[in-house]
Amino acid sequence: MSDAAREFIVARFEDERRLIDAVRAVRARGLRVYDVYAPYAIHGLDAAMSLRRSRLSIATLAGGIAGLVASLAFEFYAAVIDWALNVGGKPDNSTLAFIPIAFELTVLGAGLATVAAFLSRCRLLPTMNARPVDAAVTDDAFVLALRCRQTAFDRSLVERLLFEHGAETVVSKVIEP
Amino acid sequence: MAQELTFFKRRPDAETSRRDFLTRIGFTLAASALASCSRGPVQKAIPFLNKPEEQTPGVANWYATTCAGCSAACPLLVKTRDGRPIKIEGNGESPLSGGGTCATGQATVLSLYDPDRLTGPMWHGETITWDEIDRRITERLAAARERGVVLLTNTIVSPSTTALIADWSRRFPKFRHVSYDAVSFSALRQATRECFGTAGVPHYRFDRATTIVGIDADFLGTWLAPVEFTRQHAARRRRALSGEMRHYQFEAGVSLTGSNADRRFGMAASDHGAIALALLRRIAAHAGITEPLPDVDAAIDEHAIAAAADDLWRDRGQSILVCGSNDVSIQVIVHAINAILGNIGATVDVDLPSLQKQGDDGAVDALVEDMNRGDVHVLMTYGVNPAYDLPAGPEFVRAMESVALTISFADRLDETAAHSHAVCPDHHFLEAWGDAEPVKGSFSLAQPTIAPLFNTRAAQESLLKWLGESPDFYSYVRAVWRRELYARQDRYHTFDEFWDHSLHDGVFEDPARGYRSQGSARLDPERWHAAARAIAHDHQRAAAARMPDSYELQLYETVALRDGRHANNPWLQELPDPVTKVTWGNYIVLAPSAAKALEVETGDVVRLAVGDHMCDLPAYVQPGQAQRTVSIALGYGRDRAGKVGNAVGVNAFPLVAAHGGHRRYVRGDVVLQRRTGKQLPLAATQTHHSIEGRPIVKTITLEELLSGTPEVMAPQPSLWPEREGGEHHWSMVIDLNACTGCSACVTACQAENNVPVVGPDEVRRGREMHWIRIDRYVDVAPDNDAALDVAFQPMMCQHCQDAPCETVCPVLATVHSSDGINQQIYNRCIGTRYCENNCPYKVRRFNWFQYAGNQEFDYTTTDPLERMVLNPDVVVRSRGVMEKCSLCVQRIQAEKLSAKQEGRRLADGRIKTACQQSCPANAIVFGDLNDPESEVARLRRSRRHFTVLEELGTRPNVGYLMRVTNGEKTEKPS
Amino acid sequence: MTRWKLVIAIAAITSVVGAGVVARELSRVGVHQWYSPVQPIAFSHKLHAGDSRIPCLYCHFGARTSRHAGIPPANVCMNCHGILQKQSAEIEKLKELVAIARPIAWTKVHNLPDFVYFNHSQHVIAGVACQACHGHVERMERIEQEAPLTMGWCIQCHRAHSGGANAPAASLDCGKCHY
Amino acid sequence: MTAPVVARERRAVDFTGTRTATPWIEGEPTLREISDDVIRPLVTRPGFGWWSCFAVALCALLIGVSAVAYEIATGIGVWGLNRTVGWAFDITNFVFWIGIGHAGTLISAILLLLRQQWRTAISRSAEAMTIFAVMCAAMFPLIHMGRPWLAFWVIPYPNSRGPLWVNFRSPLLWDVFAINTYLTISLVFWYLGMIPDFATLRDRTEAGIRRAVYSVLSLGWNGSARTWSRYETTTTLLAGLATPLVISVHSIVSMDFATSVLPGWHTTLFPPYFVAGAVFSGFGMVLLLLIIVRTVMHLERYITIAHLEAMSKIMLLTGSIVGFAYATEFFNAWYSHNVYERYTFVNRVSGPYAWCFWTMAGCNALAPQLLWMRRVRRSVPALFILSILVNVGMWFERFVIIVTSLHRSFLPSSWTMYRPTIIEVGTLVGSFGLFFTCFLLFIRVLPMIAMWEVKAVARHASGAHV
Repeated sequence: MSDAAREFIVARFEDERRLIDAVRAVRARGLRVYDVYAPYAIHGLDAAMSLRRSRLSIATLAGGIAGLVASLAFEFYAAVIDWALNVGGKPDNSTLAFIPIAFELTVLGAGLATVAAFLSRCRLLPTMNARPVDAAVTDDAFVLALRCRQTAFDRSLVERLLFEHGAETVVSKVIEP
Repeated sequence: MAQELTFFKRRPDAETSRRDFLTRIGFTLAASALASCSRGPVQKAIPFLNKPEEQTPGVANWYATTCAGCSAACPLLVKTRDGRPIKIEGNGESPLSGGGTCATGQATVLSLYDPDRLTGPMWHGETITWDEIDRRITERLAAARERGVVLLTNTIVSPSTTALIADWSRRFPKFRHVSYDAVSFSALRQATRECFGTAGVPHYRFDRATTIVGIDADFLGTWLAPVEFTRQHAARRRRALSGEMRHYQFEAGVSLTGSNADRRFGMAASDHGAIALALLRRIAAHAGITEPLPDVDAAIDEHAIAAAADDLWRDRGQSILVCGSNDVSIQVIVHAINAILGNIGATVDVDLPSLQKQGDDGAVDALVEDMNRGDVHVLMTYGVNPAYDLPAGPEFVRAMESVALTISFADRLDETAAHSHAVCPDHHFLEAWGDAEPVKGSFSLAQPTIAPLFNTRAAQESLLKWLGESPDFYSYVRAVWRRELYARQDRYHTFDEFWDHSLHDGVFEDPARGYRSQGSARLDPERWHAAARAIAHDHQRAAAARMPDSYELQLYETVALRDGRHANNPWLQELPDPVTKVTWGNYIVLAPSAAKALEVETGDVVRLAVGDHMCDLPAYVQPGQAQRTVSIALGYGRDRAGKVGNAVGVNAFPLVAAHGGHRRYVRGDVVLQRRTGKQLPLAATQTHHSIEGRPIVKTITLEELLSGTPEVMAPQPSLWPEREGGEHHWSMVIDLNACTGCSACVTACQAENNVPVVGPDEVRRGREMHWIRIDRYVDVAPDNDAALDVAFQPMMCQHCQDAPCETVCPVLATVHSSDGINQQIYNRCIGTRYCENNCPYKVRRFNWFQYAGNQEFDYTTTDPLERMVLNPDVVVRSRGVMEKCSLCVQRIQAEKLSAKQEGRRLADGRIKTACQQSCPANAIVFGDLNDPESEVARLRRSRRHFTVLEELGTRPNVGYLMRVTNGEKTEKPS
Repeated sequence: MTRWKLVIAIAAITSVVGAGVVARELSRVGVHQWYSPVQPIAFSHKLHAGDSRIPCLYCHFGARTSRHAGIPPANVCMNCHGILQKQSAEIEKLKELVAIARPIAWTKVHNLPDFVYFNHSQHVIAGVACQACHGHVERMERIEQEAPLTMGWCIQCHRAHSGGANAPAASLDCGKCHY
Repeated sequence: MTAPVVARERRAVDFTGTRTATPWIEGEPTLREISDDVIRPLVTRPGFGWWSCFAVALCALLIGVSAVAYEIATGIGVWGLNRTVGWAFDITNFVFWIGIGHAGTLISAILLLLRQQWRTAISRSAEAMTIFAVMCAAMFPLIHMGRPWLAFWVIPYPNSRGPLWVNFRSPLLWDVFAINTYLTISLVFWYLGMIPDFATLRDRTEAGIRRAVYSVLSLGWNGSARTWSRYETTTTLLAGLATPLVISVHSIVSMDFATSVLPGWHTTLFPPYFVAGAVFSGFGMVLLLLIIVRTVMHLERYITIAHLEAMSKIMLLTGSIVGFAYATEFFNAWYSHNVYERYTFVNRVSGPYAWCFWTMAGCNALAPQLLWMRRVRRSVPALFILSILVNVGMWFERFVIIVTSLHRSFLPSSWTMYRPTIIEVGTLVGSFGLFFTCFLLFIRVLPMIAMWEVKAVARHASGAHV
């Protein structure tokens, strides 16, 4: 990928309010926001960037069902099919007594599935060389990144636009994908 | 930053150290892996060189022999495995014991493996060879030929030994045989001789009595022949269910017999005579005898006396009066009453008397004088321990110094042997030949069940040897039997045939034996008038001598330790006393009122002073104990019994008094005083004795039973669908009306199932391991604290069909078998104790420590010798696992297998659990519910049947038959 | 990123495989299949039980009546070797030991833990062939433990014979072997 | 390779002027100040206060370690248990610690779902407390076994015994699964919450070992809005899972008793009653910890009186529920007309362990009623004492339930007394040692306040958010 392709306009804000304004303005200009970086989850930003609602809950459901079915099936197999022992005169298939464990494993499955899905979807993996667009975004900076190479992109116009909406600094930067 | 860098730089060794840390880890892992995979020690298997004919490894052999635990000499069957006796059972062939045993008898097998036994003869404390010691002794005997040679023994019930002693008196002109019993019956003996001219004490037949009156005679616990009497009593009770039978007990302390009486009355220990006289007066009146009787003023319950006397009279000829006093006059009165009632020959047999308790107290006192005078040159002590169990023990030891040669046959260096010149250790009875005639005309044989473990020799063989004859008691016994008994029977035509059968059966009944009734055995009124006057006189003297703040002391035997000769037996030391449930040691029993007066509670130390003799004992507060009487158990306080028995409790024999040449176990001149602040906590297995009004032990009155109420309980509905069972459905029923609480089953179970002994400290912590315990509930009438309602309930795993313990075990270590047994799998158990918590009956026992082979618990399984008693068919449990009654599953398996081997159907009654087999009252029945004809199925249908806590829906397979109370015992619990 | 994925993948695989191996090894702790120690006398079951067809129970008579099959006492050996002319170094060993009346200390091959009650006669009656547990003894020069003798191994046979209506049914109750 | 920056004169806009004071953070820290305050403990040397606490905790831990070592080497017999009382200190401590754990989950999960902003400052340490408490709790079922080295038998793994599985009907087995699930989910939740803070730490640390560690832990977090949005979904989902989980865990623990046959144990009231009690004791412990921490670590501006008051209100509620449960138990016993039930409760109030019962009733049911008074709710010393009382009381509650029910159950013949030995006391002390050692290390090496959450709250509250 050529440098041009990886070149971005990176605007830094001090305040989430201005950031959101900027996002709105930029998108109004028909420009695509590459990404926004912030020290915490900014409410209303999703709307401004019109991000789709996450589908992680599907993973949760799947994990839960898997845990439930697997545990119930195993308990039934062990206690009824494989070796039915007379325990306190109870019937081999004491389903009621099997429920607590099934429930716990349901929760376990759902929880782990959710987290696994989240990590993989966001490509969060142990890494030594994390390269945040700006070291301050995890502290107190709010950053908006625009890809330079896109239709209707005019550097000077964009810079002005950003400054108008309260950007502190606007730099052009190469971001490794 | 700099910090981080230096963190690396400054420690060049970091890497290396880390590396060899890793290597070490790796090594340990590898090592442990290797260790776990290696097959441990190689096991060797060493077969016989030449296999003995009768012995197959792993198959049990049974031998009939005779118990030497006490003078009752019960016939036994001994189970040996691979040549080792491991279990003792009663011999069902016996007309006396009927297959029952007592706790003592059950425990004798452990004494065989007692590591404190002497391993060979000793001379002045040095080990020596038999030849050498024989040489020295024969020399000295020859020297003493014309002088006094004395053999001091306890009662000899063996005809052969008696014959041998006769040989001695023929050989040595001045030979004397003196016998005494640690707990003496000499007064009863003398009274019997005076009244009926019989030598011996009467042979009582409680099974023929409709009214039984006991005065301080604990005939179900320790008096004379408890096993036989328990059998009789239970048999009579069983018959009585369809009729009238009543047992009155007058007693000072609370005894096992009193606890089982229909009506129990308290009395001062000194009132034996007064009560006997009062009974006589009323019965004489009934009988129309007019001569006036002297009066004694004693605070006795006239109504009780009247009731008892009237019942005795109503059932004359089938009633019985026994008294535990060792006072001739009182026993004469008792005989007189029985004679007037025409019980002599019916329930009291004086023609074929009991040959137990032939001891003569006067003779011993005389002997001590002779010894001091120097008239005794050789003294042999056999089966007695005078230094310990004579009241004048120290005097006796001093007297021994003036005897040229003292020989002891003791099996250990006991109190007497320690002061003897020569000790010629006797065999344990399981190693020796012998015979017995406890009751005239009923004989039994004793045969060795194992080759002598040590370099010991039967006392009889020593005696033979010193007579210059061949030391072969086997042939001697044979000879005696050929001479005495072979002629009396005509069943077998050769002696060998006769001998083999007798040896096989273990018992021989003289066919000529049989009760020649002499119902009209009247005795001369003048005799009992004299006795009455004597009693009145004594009573006045005693009353005059009594100090205001003094108490009466009553000395008694405990079911476990009896006269103390078995003090080194850990099974007996840890056997809870049936009445107090206390183990490991004796104590002073106080009435609640006395305790209040002394401001003591159970466990506080009380100092007891008799003249200048003092001893400190923990108090035990006992409802039902007579107000002014305190009781102390004999048989404790040994100091040369061995590692287990030494210094347990206090020796009470020095407190025994003497009167008219007879020992007296009651005295009135005792002063008590509280030792402030001192405590000796008792090791009791049960500390709460009230049943709290809970329907646990169910009781039904005879009226209710006969009138057909209550109806049979409908079985509780179960939440769960019934699981289909297997081929059998094992079940047990225990008859609470027959059970006397004698605790033989407890020891039997301990022997059968390798139950560990844990010692006093653990018992104090509530950690005894017995699989079967006997719960004892006592409730006291509000008005009269002598009228106890005592209930015994053997309690072991109830083997519930719907067992709460099984559901909660996380690892399936306790599950239900197809044939109804609640199984405990030790090797699967991880020890969460959840089952124990969830068991409503609290019958599960946890191995809090590693008991087997642990020096901390040096009782039964530490010494390799002791381990020989272990039952190889039952695993020895390790630390951290739960255990409990298995219904003797090993016996069930064995019987099922032998039935299979012999291709026959498993008959009902073939399987006997250890507790069931030992029970002298036959209170326990085990069997298969799938067989509707089986005894247990029949009892389960009985109107008296109930299961404990059935409202919980645990559906126990162990059931109980209700107690039947008889007589106006309205003051019932709840 | 990809490098990390690789690392993680490898880590995951190795841990799974490692766990499997460890579990497998641990499950064999105390299992001594194929144990075949050298015996004081090189007794050949192949020769006796195989070639000369001596029935197992002739020497191991205990199995008929006792929980222990038992190793035959020397006099049983001598029943034949007292008469037979055939000599060998091993037979010499036997005869010497008998001469000096010293029993032979064989090394036990088939060992069960103490907490298991096993009864030979029970299985002999039920008609279980000796080979079912001891393997093809008649082909072994030196005796060898062919079966794992684990509980699972016992159970699979008991399961197979538990339903028997006419044949003696093998019990699956824990208390059948553990008490 | 940054392109030449086009510098422009910065617009003079004053954000700070618009801030308004919030109840949940005192003073008006900027985002950077928040980071500084939270990170300070991680980079500065610990003070005397911390060291002394740590020393004490470590000693306690050592006592516990030696007590447990001795017990495992010798046998459970070194405890005071007997044939009738099979559980006492061990399971009391187990239930006690599990209960403590619950407040953490409640704060981090349930209050999250309820959008309670005040939780942000305390959630991190509350979750840490949960994890350490569950660790302490999990220790007791292990060491209370007669043969702990075989504990792995409770896991249904394929084995050479048939295979022989486990008894899924046993509440003890339910515990195994409940506790492990609870521990796992709590750990995951905890770690997930720390990822953004690890990123912050990473970006504030120069290259080096620390930075390496932080960047590995932060999983390359770059604060992207997309990640943030999914992140919020995930935490919400996990919170949704943790809420029923936390309730199930203590319900299952209560079933150890409720499913038994013992009078005093066998009651359907237990699950809700235990959950309420758990939350109650948990908040007691959080309060205790935070009162200590905020003073020792100088975090008063983040952990404010308002926080303490909010928690004390929850204590008041749950404490009253617990008190009501006690009353209900007695009513049932009386109403059941069952001789065994009735005796058990009479024995509780008047038997040999009556003093334990009254301690429990006083600390749990009566003492919290003081919290009706605002003055008490806002007075740190009062809350400090109350939180200690609550923990004592809740420990005794479990002791009373377990021991008084066991020592006098159905058959009077087996009634006994239980007396703890020094070893058992040592083990209890040790569990506290373990807990506080872990917690003290935690506040030194990990950000004990969720920076990103506090920042969000700070900004939202500042009205900067439209």
